[in-house]
This record gives sequence, C-alpha cells and structure tokens, in this order.
Amino acid sequence: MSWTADEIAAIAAAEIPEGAFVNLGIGQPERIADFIPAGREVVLHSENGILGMGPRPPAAEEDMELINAGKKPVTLIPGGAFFHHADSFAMIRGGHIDICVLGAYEVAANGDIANWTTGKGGVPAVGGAMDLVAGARSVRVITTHTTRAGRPKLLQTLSLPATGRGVVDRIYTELGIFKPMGEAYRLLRAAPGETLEAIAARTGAPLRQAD
Amino acid sequence: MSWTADEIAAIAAAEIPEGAFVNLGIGQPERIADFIPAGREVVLHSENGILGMGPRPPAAEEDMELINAGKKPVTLIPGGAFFHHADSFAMIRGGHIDICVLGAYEVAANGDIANWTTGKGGVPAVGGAMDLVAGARSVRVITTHTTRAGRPKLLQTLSLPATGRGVVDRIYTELGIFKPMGEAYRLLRAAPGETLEAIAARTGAPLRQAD
Amino acid sequence: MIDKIFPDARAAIDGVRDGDTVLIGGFGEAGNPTELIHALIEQGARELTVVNNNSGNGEIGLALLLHERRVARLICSYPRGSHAHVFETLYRDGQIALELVPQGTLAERLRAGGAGIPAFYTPSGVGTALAEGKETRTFAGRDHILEHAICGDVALIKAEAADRWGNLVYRKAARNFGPVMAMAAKTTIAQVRKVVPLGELDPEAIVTPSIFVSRVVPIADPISERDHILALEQAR
Amino acid sequence: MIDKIFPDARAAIDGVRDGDTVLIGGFGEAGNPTELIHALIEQGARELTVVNNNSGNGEIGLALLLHERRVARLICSYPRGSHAHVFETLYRDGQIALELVPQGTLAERLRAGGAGIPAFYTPSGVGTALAEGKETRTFAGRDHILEHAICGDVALIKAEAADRWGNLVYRKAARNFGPVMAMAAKTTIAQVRKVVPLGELDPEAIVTPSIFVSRVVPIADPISERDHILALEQAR
Repeated sequence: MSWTADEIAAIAAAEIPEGAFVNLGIGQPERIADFIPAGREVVLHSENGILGMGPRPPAAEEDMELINAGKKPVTLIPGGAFFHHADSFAMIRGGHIDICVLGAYEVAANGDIANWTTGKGGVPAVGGAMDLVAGARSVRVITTHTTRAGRPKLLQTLSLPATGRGVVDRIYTELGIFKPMGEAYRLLRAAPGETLEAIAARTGAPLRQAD
Repeated sequence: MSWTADEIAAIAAAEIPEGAFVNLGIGQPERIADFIPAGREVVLHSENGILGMGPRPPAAEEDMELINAGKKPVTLIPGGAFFHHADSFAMIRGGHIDICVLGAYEVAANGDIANWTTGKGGVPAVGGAMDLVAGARSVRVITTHTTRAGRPKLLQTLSLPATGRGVVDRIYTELGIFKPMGEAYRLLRAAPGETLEAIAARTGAPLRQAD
Repeated sequence: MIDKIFPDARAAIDGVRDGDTVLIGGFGEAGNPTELIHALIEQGARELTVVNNNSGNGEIGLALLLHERRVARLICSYPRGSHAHVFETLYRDGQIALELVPQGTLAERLRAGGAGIPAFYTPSGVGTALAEGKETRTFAGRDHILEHAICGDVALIKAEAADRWGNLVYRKAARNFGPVMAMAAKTTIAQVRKVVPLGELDPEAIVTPSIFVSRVVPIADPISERDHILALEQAR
Repeated sequence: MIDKIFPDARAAIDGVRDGDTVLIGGFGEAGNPTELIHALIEQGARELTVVNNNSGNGEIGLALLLHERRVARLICSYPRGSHAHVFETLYRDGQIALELVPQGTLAERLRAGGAGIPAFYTPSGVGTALAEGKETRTFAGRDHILEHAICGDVALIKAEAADRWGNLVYRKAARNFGPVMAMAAKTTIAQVRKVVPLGELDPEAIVTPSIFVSRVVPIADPISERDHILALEQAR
C-alpha cells in the first residue's frame, strides 16, 4: 500500500529540522509546508526575494506583490524579510539554504537530476532550478516513482537533459525513501506493504537495502 | 602669484556640475566640499557606505558611527542613504561615481598616479585608492606642484609604485590646471602671474599651452 | 536643483534607440513596469534586446512589446507560463531569439554589470546544456563556468516610492530584479506609485540609492496584471 | 523555537579553533565588535587569520588581539593610522604577515565568498604592485585581474538591533563590512545594542536576513573607542 501525496509530504516534512532554511519547489514540494510538525520553526525561502514565507492568504487578502516562485499569493510571517534577486541567489549559490525539495522528471543513481526540460521542443525554461541544485546543502526530490506510462523515474543514468550532476541526496516517492549511491539506490524506508523486490522491479537501477 | 589651497579647492569645485556624484579623497580634496557654489546640488559619496555626506557637525553632535573615509565625523543631508561596503564599491568600480578627486605623491604625463605608498618601507596601506582610480568616470588630482624639496610631482613617468595606470584626466596645483596628454601635459589654465615657461621649469615632463 | 521626476512615462522613456539592450524588472506579476513599457511601444524603438526574468503576461507590458515585434532577442530564465502565449507563438514561429539563463546567474550577471565585474565563475549550470561552449574551471576541486556581465542601455523598473534625487524603496516581492537592473543600465527609469519629499525616505531603508537612478515617473495606480488576465480569460 | 540569542559574548564565541579565519567587521571606529573580540581573547584561539579593513585602534579590540599575539596573518586594506601602533610594531618586527588588498576588492571577495562565486575579474589594482602574480585577462579591451573569494570560519560583527531569528539592522556608517562578512562565514556572531521581539524589524528594511546569522549577543552599551583613545592620549 503506497503512500499518498499527503503522506509523502508529511514524511519529507518530518525530516526537516527546526531552524532549517528551506526552499520548496513548485507543485508537490510546496505541500511540505502544510505538514511541518506543530511548534517546529522552519524558515521558508522563495527565490524571488522572500525569507519567512507563510501560507496562502484568504482570497480577500491576496496581494500580487507578495507571491512565491510559482507566482501564487503567499504571506510573510513575523521574522520574514524581503531582498533583491542577487541577494536571494547569493543565499542559494552560497550554500546558505539547508534543504531544497524539488520535483523531477528523472533522477540518476549518481545523483544527477533532470527537471527543467523534457527535451521535446516547445519553449525551454529553467528558472532557479540549476542554481538550487548547485547551491542547496541538501537537495531532495519528491516525485512519483514512475511516469504515467509506468516507466521508472529513478534511473541508472538520465535520458533527459540534466539540471545538475551528482547533487541529489534523497528521493521521496509513493513507494519509499531512496538515496542515490553512485551505481545503485539505497532503500532507506519502504512504504507499508512494499518490499525491496517489488520496488526494485519499478526502479531503473539496482536497489539495495539500507544497512 | 600662485593659488592658495582655498582657491584651488574653489576652482576644482567650480568644475563639478550639478547633480554629480563625487568622491573626495582625504585631506586637501575634502576642502572642495566647502566651495561648491551655493544652490548647486552635488552628492558626496564616502567609500564606507554613505551617499549624501554633509559637513562636519558641531562637536556636541559628533557621532563616531557617522564618519567619512578619513574616519572623521560628518553628517548626512536629506536624500542621503547608507549601504554596505560591497554596494559602496559597486558604485565606484561600476563607473557610477562621476568624479573623484584625490591627492597624489606623483602623476605621470600618461595619466598614471602614485598615491598609496612612498615605497620607503613602513606599513603599506592602500584603502580605496586603487578602486577609485579604476572606477570613477573622471579622476582628478589636487596636489602641490612640487615636493617640499622642490622636486616636480608632475612627471614623465612615475618613480613610485603606481595606484593606477592611465587614469588621471585633470590635475589642480597652485600653479594651474593640467591635463595629462600622453607624452606631455597640457596647461589648461595658469594661476595669475604664472607663465607657461615658469611652470614648465617646475614640471617633470613637457608642458604645452592649451589650444 | 537635482530633479529626476518626469511628468509622464512618454517623456521619461525618450532616447531609447533601435538595437538597445533594455532591462525590464519584474517577476511574474510583481514589479513589472507596465506603463513604461507602453510608453516604449509608443516611442517606437525596434530591434531591442530585452532582459527580463519571464516573457510577459497576457497581452500588456512586455507581452505587448513582443506582440508589436520590437524585440529581436530575449534574455531570460523562465519564458514559459500560463499567460505567456504571445512569446510562445513568436518563439515557435522563429520570430524571436532566446538566450536562456539560470535565474541566479541572470541576477548575478546583472549585478556584475552594475558593479564593474566583467565576468565571474559560478557552479550553477555546470554539466548541463546551458553550460555548453562556456569556459570551465576548477576551484577547490569543484567545476565552475565563466559567466559574463550583462549591462543595459536602459533599465525600466517599478518601485513603490522615490524622492527627487531618485532614491527608491520597493514593496514586498516586487523588489526582485529592480535593484540589480538599476545598477546595470546606463539610464535607469523607474515608475513609482508615489514621489515623496527629499529626506522622507529612511536613509537606513533606501534599497536603491539615487546614484543608480536617472529618471522617475509617478504612476499612482498602475495597471493590474491580474485584472487584465482575468478579463482575458473571461473573454475567451 | 529558533533562538539565536546568547547570554554573553564568551558563550557566543565558543568553538573558534586555532588557525581559523576570523572576519571582523568595522571601518575606523564604526562597527567594531570590540566585546566579541575581547571574548575571543579570553577564549584563547591562536594562529588566526584575521580579515578587517584596518588593523585595530588603540589597545582594545583587534589591537588587543594582535597585542596578545593571537593573529598570524592580517588581510586588510588600510593597516596604517594614527592609533594603529600595536599593528605597526608587530609588522616592523616581522611578527605578523600582511596581505594588502584594495578596499573594494576586499569587500567584493567577501561578498563572493558569501555568494558562492569562487573568483571574479576586476579592474581595480591592474598595473600595480598588488596585481603582481595575479592572472590578467582582457575584457572589452580593458585589462582585469582575477581575484578569489574570501570565506571565514567565523565572522564577528556589530549591528544595532536583532531579533531571535538573527535578522539584523545596522546604524549609519557602522554598517560597512557587516553584511558581507555575515554572508561569508560559516558561523556569524553579531553583537547588537538591542534585541527586539520577532516581527518588530521592518521586513523591507532588514539589512542582513536571518539566514546569514548564527548567534546574537546583546551588548547594550559597547565600549567607545573614541573614549578609549582619548584616555590613551591623555595618559601619554
């Protein structure tokens, strides 16, 4: 019985320590904010110049000059600050962001990640993804374990253009928590009812049990 | 009859246009601030993070957290702003300072300037001089025409270690206003009673009359 | 007396030339100098290179400038989006050149341009398609690529308040690229919601000091991109 | 709950190790974290590399740290001055190494260290003795030299006010090197005149956001260097 999206978000949230400065990617990673354990202070960074980002406001209080990286209205919590883009990315590139959690099209067992283009043409767009994977101290990925077509997203090597090389150190999927180890992935934790063998069958590189 | 220090400062001040952003070096250049024509707004920059520097305050209002590059108490005029050192030197290096006026031990006819070390040992110190001469749009020098021993300070080539190369575009001394032209200086204006010949005799490179 | 306040956007935009590089502030819907862009359209300069994080929203501002075919080349990090159809169509039709730059590299290249740093090394983008053809160098065992400064002929930005010297403060996340673009352009033009008397802005809280600003235009009630996009969506 | 407030300077300084690089804020008499330096003297770390714009004033703070022979090497722009006799004596006696850096290059190397930029090109210092041995490269027809980032193990800075997250505001020209040093060190320790409740600092006016600060110590009434120097001069 695999984890739901909310369960994955809660698991990823549980692994964020108090006081961490965290950048959450657009989409599924954003949900982590809703599951930070009560009483644990975590400071959310948004690449467009916000530290101390709070939840989405009620519709009547939405302010299009207070938006997140996904361009959606957010709030600022006490202790928050605004700064310009070069300072914001100094935080990222300079190794000051403790954890970033991103979505991905593919990850590789050597820690490579692809999440900026499907390589199929159309308009390419990169945003802050390459800066985040190069700069955050811990780069974590939340993704479905396989594509809609059932193809593994945890691969031996990327098939899509890379966002960064050798940077991912944790992957959360509906089947478990994984760590890229170079040639293989390590299964740190399996979702209830899942076995190493069952997960390995849906993974594109060797999968080993954690010690 | 050569100019007094105040007259030189007034002449240099008269050549600063309204709205200019100006950095004045420690010592004689600082006096220029006292001679900006009334009603002409000039914005003074101090390398330690001030724009809109005003005159020295009365003793009772001195604040050692509001000091100039020479570490002496100053004031802030309306419109002034504080910023950090990297931003301050971004203004300098980035070509945003219209004019800097510096003292010098020596200048050369090719625009080289020496003002950071006499090369005699002792403790070397450079401060912001190399940044200012590299970055300001117009680098101007105020100096006595000769050393106390009577040796020319306007030379063909420097004898002392350089602060910058090919950067000076105007020199004010008690004898006149000069422009380095490469092989020679051009006399833009002579102090009252001074002649080209008399000044040339005290100058270490050929001196030509302005057209 | 220093007075950088201009009566209207059209007057402030004067002097932009064909082929200029125009830095345009904004991220998503926050901080876009829409009225200045409309004045630029009226002014008529063509063959522009535009630097902006995105590629315009809906059919106003940068999107309208693109639609009017004034932009030969866009330097940006994220030209895709739910309201970026004007750019997407031009791009697919091969009518505009695109230089895609990681967002942090874009911000840093602009700051470098303003700070007199012609080039710097960065780890962002190493090993990716966006590093192709770029000089690579190893520092402390880690690969970096060389990136070059971006300077603009003109910057168009939006701030919250200004004084007659051109000191600027911003509002919330509308600050974004404004400060670095103001540094990086020969002529920086800011539209602001209000102009305040000299000395009223707190000298400790001024974000863009006057030295980086050439012209200021008060636009008290700028166009709401959100309203525009809602209207567009309702019209479909 | 995040709480970076430490009860006293000695507690805050804990963990500095022999051989560490210590970034120390201040320019002239403004912004020197004198109490933190005195705590560092008490703590005992030796063979330090210190980065500061100057070389200490009188016989307190950095001057006292030098006098106690804790500093093997000083990286600075202006070690000379009317009250720099402690450094001058050590330097003349060959008891301390000096790396002289143009002031703007010093500030930019620190910012680079904090921003993850390992090296950059600058026109400052080209053609001078301080460029000797440095890589030179021409951009747009102008020579530049390559300068490398400075990172610190610890930064000691002085600010005006902080909250428990470590957000900082400064006072007037005491801001100087504080913000870039805070960015560039693994552990940044700030002494502040006052600690205010979280949310009290204006988010638009915070100069050093909390992410750059590790520890905060309230020192309500720091030593006045001016008083100290006047007393020294009277004692002569």
